[in-house]
Amino acid sequence: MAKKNSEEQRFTLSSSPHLSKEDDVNKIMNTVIMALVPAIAFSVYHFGWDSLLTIMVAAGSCLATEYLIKKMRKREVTDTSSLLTGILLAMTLPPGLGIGFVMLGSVFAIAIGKEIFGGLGYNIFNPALLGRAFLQASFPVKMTTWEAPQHLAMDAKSFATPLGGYKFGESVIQNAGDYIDGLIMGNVGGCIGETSAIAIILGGVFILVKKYADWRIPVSYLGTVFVLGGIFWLISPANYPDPIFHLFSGGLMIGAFFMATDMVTSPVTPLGSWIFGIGAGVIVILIRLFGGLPEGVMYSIIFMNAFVPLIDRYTRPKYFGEVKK
Amino acid sequence: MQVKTFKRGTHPPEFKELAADKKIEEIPLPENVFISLSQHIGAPCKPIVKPGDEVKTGQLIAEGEGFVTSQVHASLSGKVKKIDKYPSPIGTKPTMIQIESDGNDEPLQEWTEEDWHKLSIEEMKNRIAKAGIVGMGGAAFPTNVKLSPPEKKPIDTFIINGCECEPFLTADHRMMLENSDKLLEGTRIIMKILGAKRTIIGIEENKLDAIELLNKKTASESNISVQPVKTKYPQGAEKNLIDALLKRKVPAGGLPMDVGVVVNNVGTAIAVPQAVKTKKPLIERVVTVTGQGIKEPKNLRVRIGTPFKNLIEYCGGLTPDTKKIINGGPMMGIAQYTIDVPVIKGTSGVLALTEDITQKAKEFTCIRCGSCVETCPMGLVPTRLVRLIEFDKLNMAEEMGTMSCIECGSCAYVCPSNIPLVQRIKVGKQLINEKNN
Amino acid sequence: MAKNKISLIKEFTKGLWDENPVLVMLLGLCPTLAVTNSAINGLSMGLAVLFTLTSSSIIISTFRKIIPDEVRIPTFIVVIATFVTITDLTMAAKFPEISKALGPFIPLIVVNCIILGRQEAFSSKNPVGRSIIDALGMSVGFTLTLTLLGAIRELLGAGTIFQIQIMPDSFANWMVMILPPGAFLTLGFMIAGYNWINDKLKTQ
Amino acid sequence: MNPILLAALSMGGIGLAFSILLTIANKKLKVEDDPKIAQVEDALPGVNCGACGYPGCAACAEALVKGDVGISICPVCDDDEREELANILGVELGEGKREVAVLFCQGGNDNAKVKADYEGISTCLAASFQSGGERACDYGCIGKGDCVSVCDFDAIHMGEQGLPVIDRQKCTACGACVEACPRDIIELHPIDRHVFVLCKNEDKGAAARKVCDRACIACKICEKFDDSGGFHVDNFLAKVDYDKYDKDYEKPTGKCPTNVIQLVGEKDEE
Amino acid sequence: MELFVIFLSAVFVNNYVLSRFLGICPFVGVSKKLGPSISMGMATTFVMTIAAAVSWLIYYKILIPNNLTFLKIVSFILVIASLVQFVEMFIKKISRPLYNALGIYLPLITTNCAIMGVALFLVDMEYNFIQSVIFGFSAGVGFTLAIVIMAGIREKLELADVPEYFKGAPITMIVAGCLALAFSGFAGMI
Repeated sequence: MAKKNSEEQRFTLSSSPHLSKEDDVNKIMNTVIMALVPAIAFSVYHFGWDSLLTIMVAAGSCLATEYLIKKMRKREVTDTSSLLTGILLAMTLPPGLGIGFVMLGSVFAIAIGKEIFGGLGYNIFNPALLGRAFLQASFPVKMTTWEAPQHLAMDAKSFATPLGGYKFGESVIQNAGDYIDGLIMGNVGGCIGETSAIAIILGGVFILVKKYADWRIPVSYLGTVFVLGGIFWLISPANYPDPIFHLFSGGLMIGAFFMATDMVTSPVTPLGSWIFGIGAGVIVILIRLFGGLPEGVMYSIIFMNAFVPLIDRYTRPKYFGEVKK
Repeated sequence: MQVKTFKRGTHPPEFKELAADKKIEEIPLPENVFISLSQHIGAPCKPIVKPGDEVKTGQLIAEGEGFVTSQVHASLSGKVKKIDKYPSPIGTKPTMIQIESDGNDEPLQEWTEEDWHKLSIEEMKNRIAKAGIVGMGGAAFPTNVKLSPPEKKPIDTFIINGCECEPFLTADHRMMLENSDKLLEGTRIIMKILGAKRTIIGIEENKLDAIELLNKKTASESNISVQPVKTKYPQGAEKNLIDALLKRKVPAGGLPMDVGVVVNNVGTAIAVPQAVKTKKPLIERVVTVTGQGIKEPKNLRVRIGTPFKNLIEYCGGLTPDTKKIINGGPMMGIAQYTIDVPVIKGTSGVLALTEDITQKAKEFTCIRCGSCVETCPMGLVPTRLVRLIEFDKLNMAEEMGTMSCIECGSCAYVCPSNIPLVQRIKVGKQLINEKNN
Repeated sequence: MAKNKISLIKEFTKGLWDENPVLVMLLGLCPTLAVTNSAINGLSMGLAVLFTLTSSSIIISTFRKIIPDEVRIPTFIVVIATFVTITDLTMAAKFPEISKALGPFIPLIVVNCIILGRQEAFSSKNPVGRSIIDALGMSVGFTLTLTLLGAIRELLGAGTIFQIQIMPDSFANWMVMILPPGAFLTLGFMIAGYNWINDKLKTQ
Repeated sequence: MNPILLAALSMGGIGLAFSILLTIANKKLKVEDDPKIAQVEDALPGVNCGACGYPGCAACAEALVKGDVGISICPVCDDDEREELANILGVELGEGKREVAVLFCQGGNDNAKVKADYEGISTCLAASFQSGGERACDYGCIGKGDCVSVCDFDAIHMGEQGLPVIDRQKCTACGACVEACPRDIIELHPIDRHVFVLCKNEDKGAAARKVCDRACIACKICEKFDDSGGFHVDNFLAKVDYDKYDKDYEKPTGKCPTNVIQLVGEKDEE
Repeated sequence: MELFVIFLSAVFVNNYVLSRFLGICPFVGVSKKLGPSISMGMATTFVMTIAAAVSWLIYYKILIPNNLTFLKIVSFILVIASLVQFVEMFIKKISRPLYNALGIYLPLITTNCAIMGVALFLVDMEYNFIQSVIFGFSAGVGFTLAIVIMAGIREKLELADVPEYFKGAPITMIVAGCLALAFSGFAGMI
């Protein structure tokens, strides 16, 4: 068929536009992975090489699961999104969780969280968080046993996180200095990738600047938590923690910058992004202050993920010159 | 001066430097011209000559019936060789009249100038119609029809569209610089015909020299103003330009006249004075021949019906890695499979794009990044429209405004998943039309 | 009637596979999901349905000719409700533990679509014997499905089947399986599995 | 009081109260419906299971009567009930001469000339907006298989030549492919018709020859050969007049220089 | 406040569909399209509220005084069936548009265990009259929430590349499972 005449050039027929921006899905995924490097680096410093192992196991299992399922469906793996899913999942796991659990969570995240809906782009829920929610529901004790950071020479097998401390009445944070060193720098207990707010913000701002994440979501999400948390704190400072504590503790930062902004599972419309962020913020505060669990970031995001189809539907912008019926 | 613009949109690389400084050149007369009988929106014209007839430059060779139609004239003198179907740059195969040049370019008559101020409005409209002037921005809507809005829709503002937002193209830019007097004269004529109170010339900021020049020339006329607009694609889309300049929204499915506005392209306005003053018909236009595949990009004044091949040869020919030949700009232009297609009245540019520029990357599934939503100048949700069309949910797709798509290509340009959004929507529009008929 | 040509065996087995009430017709999903956190609960629920369905089928098909058409649905409901009450009270008396585990889902059998559906679609039009076979087929299909569902959930969620330890001690129980999400997920996979097997059978 | 008596009394009381209420309500609040809907509703199982996707049998009945859905929508119905439904709805399978789809193009990969590369959505409709995609002929098959994807009966496959192949046994003459083809080169013909001019090119001979080896070049040999007037060339394209053409269908084939006159199907097909 | 707790509990913490498994049939059957699912939710909420009130009256004013609690199943189902039929006729009479929006869903509710479940639960929980009505209402809201979310998701999944064997009921179940996971975050809130 391809007989190219030397005299007559053969041209290509295609639809307009004939230019395209140099962006593609893999570039986006890889940039987000790059943006996670500071947080990963901190976790290695903080929890030791085990955390890197956890990340690699999760990423590896995710890739393998995706590959197997795609092969079963006779499709090809075209993108690196499952690698990102694996890393994000690992970031939300407590240090020292057994390898088996990590693998199970990864398989669930990819198989049920993503592939069953048709793969990248079709999933309803954030796969990494769904994997974590599965682990949390299956192994509640394991998932809330916090290993002490390695460089804080502590002998405690179970080490309270700041939020856990608040919930169960043994405060970890006592004075203002702890805020800087503990919450913002990350010298506290918690999941592998969530402790250091500064490292996460560094990467988060990077993807926001690159426009690979919708800035409206972290702004509205964090803003809602701050304002709502602040209101409760003003009502009763004795019972409720202050808004700064809310912002920098737990998984809020990584959730706001890397989980809630997942393009596939967040609204496509600008107004929808605001609603999504505000809704998630409200739920975080509700669970943290009144729920049975110390942390609600994960649930707030997957709960709002479920609303995304409805949000998208009802926040469709009015198209140019649309006449209301 | 304050720079105006519309909501959303994108900014593809301009590539205007290739031809922006090249003065408009005349090219030698071609041996043959192929004059399409479907150069305008509306029913094709009927030929009134037959093979073997001798024709003069500017002679009427085909005319249309009905209201929305246009006349077609011989663009050079010679013999009618054939009347047959040939490929046209808009992707169809309409009937064309092939004229073999006799090399003399003998005009039908002496084109003597008259003072247009003495003419009645009806006479001026009539002359524009007789000259076969159509919108030269690409849509090729007969200009006389555009200048005859119904009485209950009075026009208060006339807009000259000097945005030329398509990358690569520089024809309008050059015309504004080199033919500014004609442009302003045309503007005054059209204002008189429309009875419009004012004219705004909207020019993108990247054509500063044109803005300055026209500003200087219109300084004494209070009813003509030059308004710089932001360099953003698709600034030159009619509805978006009206929105940017006047903050008026043309209703979906409506026309600019619904909000009291008429918009004309620079080239159209420049063509008007000649037709009105001398009755000389439209037989040539300015075309930008550019792109990485063209050895020496240029702006050319060519006779209607000249094959692309002649233009390309005049510009030094194609580089071997040329992959696409495009009629128009890269965002909305139509890809050609042959360079034998002739220039028609709506041809604003001939692009030769090379492999590396048009390389289509692999298609991924939509990751719902929302880029298309943030870009669509019409406020649509392209990704959703495309899914709905793909799954044959045409009613819902129509409800969400598919028919308002102007096919500007912004969504497909920004899509990181490289989904051919525009092509899918074009298919969807076709299916919706079929469904509704 | 064309139906007479179908053998009694076919009448029985259709409830097990071709017209399985849970996997194909998606009937009676509420108890299916709610009580199957262990195999024994699934089995008990199935047996309760079996008893109710069979007895009400007998009554209704016996009296099918004298029940006026206008009030047939209310009549069916009263008959079913009566048997459900009997089942409920019996279970509460004899198997208090299971009765407690099944909670309100025993009384809720009364609104189970399977039972009313079979009365309407079958017992009210067919002789007693055939109705019994049909009812048995349906309820056995229901019971087996529920037991299997319960067994899977119990195995993964508690490491046991019928409270017999199956999984090695090192196995960490997936708590989620005996919680609501596990019920939905397992049933989803069971229906998908059914579709898959059915497709394979058909293409052979 | 005797508990059994009491139970019976209270149940009876409740029952009585509600049935009186309902009887009155039925009289006072009666609204006339399309009797057909009621009939269909009666024929449906009435379990309101919702398996059909409609919120209950009444809604399903309405949809059935309106003709929105087919009888097979109800998964609970048995064959008898379906038959009853069919009777009420008056759905019958009309018996007529069986037709099958025929493709009027032989411009496959070996025969059709290629004019350009095509990039974009791989459907005929989309390609038809881009000057018709790769193949040079403006009348022939685009080869992206829109007809294949619309066929619900698995009767069309894309052949090795990049041309659709129609399975005459499986074809039900539903016409979906005829609708889908942007070039209108699929037509329905009675199954006992076998002689066809498999080309739709209306260009002059030279132009047609340039785009395809198997194009009708309007040479009129078929006209001369078949003296019964079964063939005539019109608008540079040969056509068969099935009224005049005698059924001796092997006659003209093999004489056509570009082999566009072809036999399709077997003589002894039903 | 106590009533508010009942409301929150029935809507989020012990969502009627996602954690109590009531009303699964319509949840699966009528959640294909958003419009009908909203109507279904409203109809269910309406009937549930009334049914809760009537069942409470029957149970505490007729059955308990006469020591006939063993008749609760029979009497509840009778009451609900008649009630639904009555409401259906009533709506059909007073407003045809409302009937088209809500009424056609009513027959489906008769055999809906959600309604019966409300009656049985309020007896189990020993709610007083006001609490029962609020409970009935909030259970309906919980049902509506679940079915509307589900419909939104299913409409979206219709345009997705779901594996062949998972299309339809299986994927619906799995989405429901995921929703149940999401709702489990509210555990312990009340």
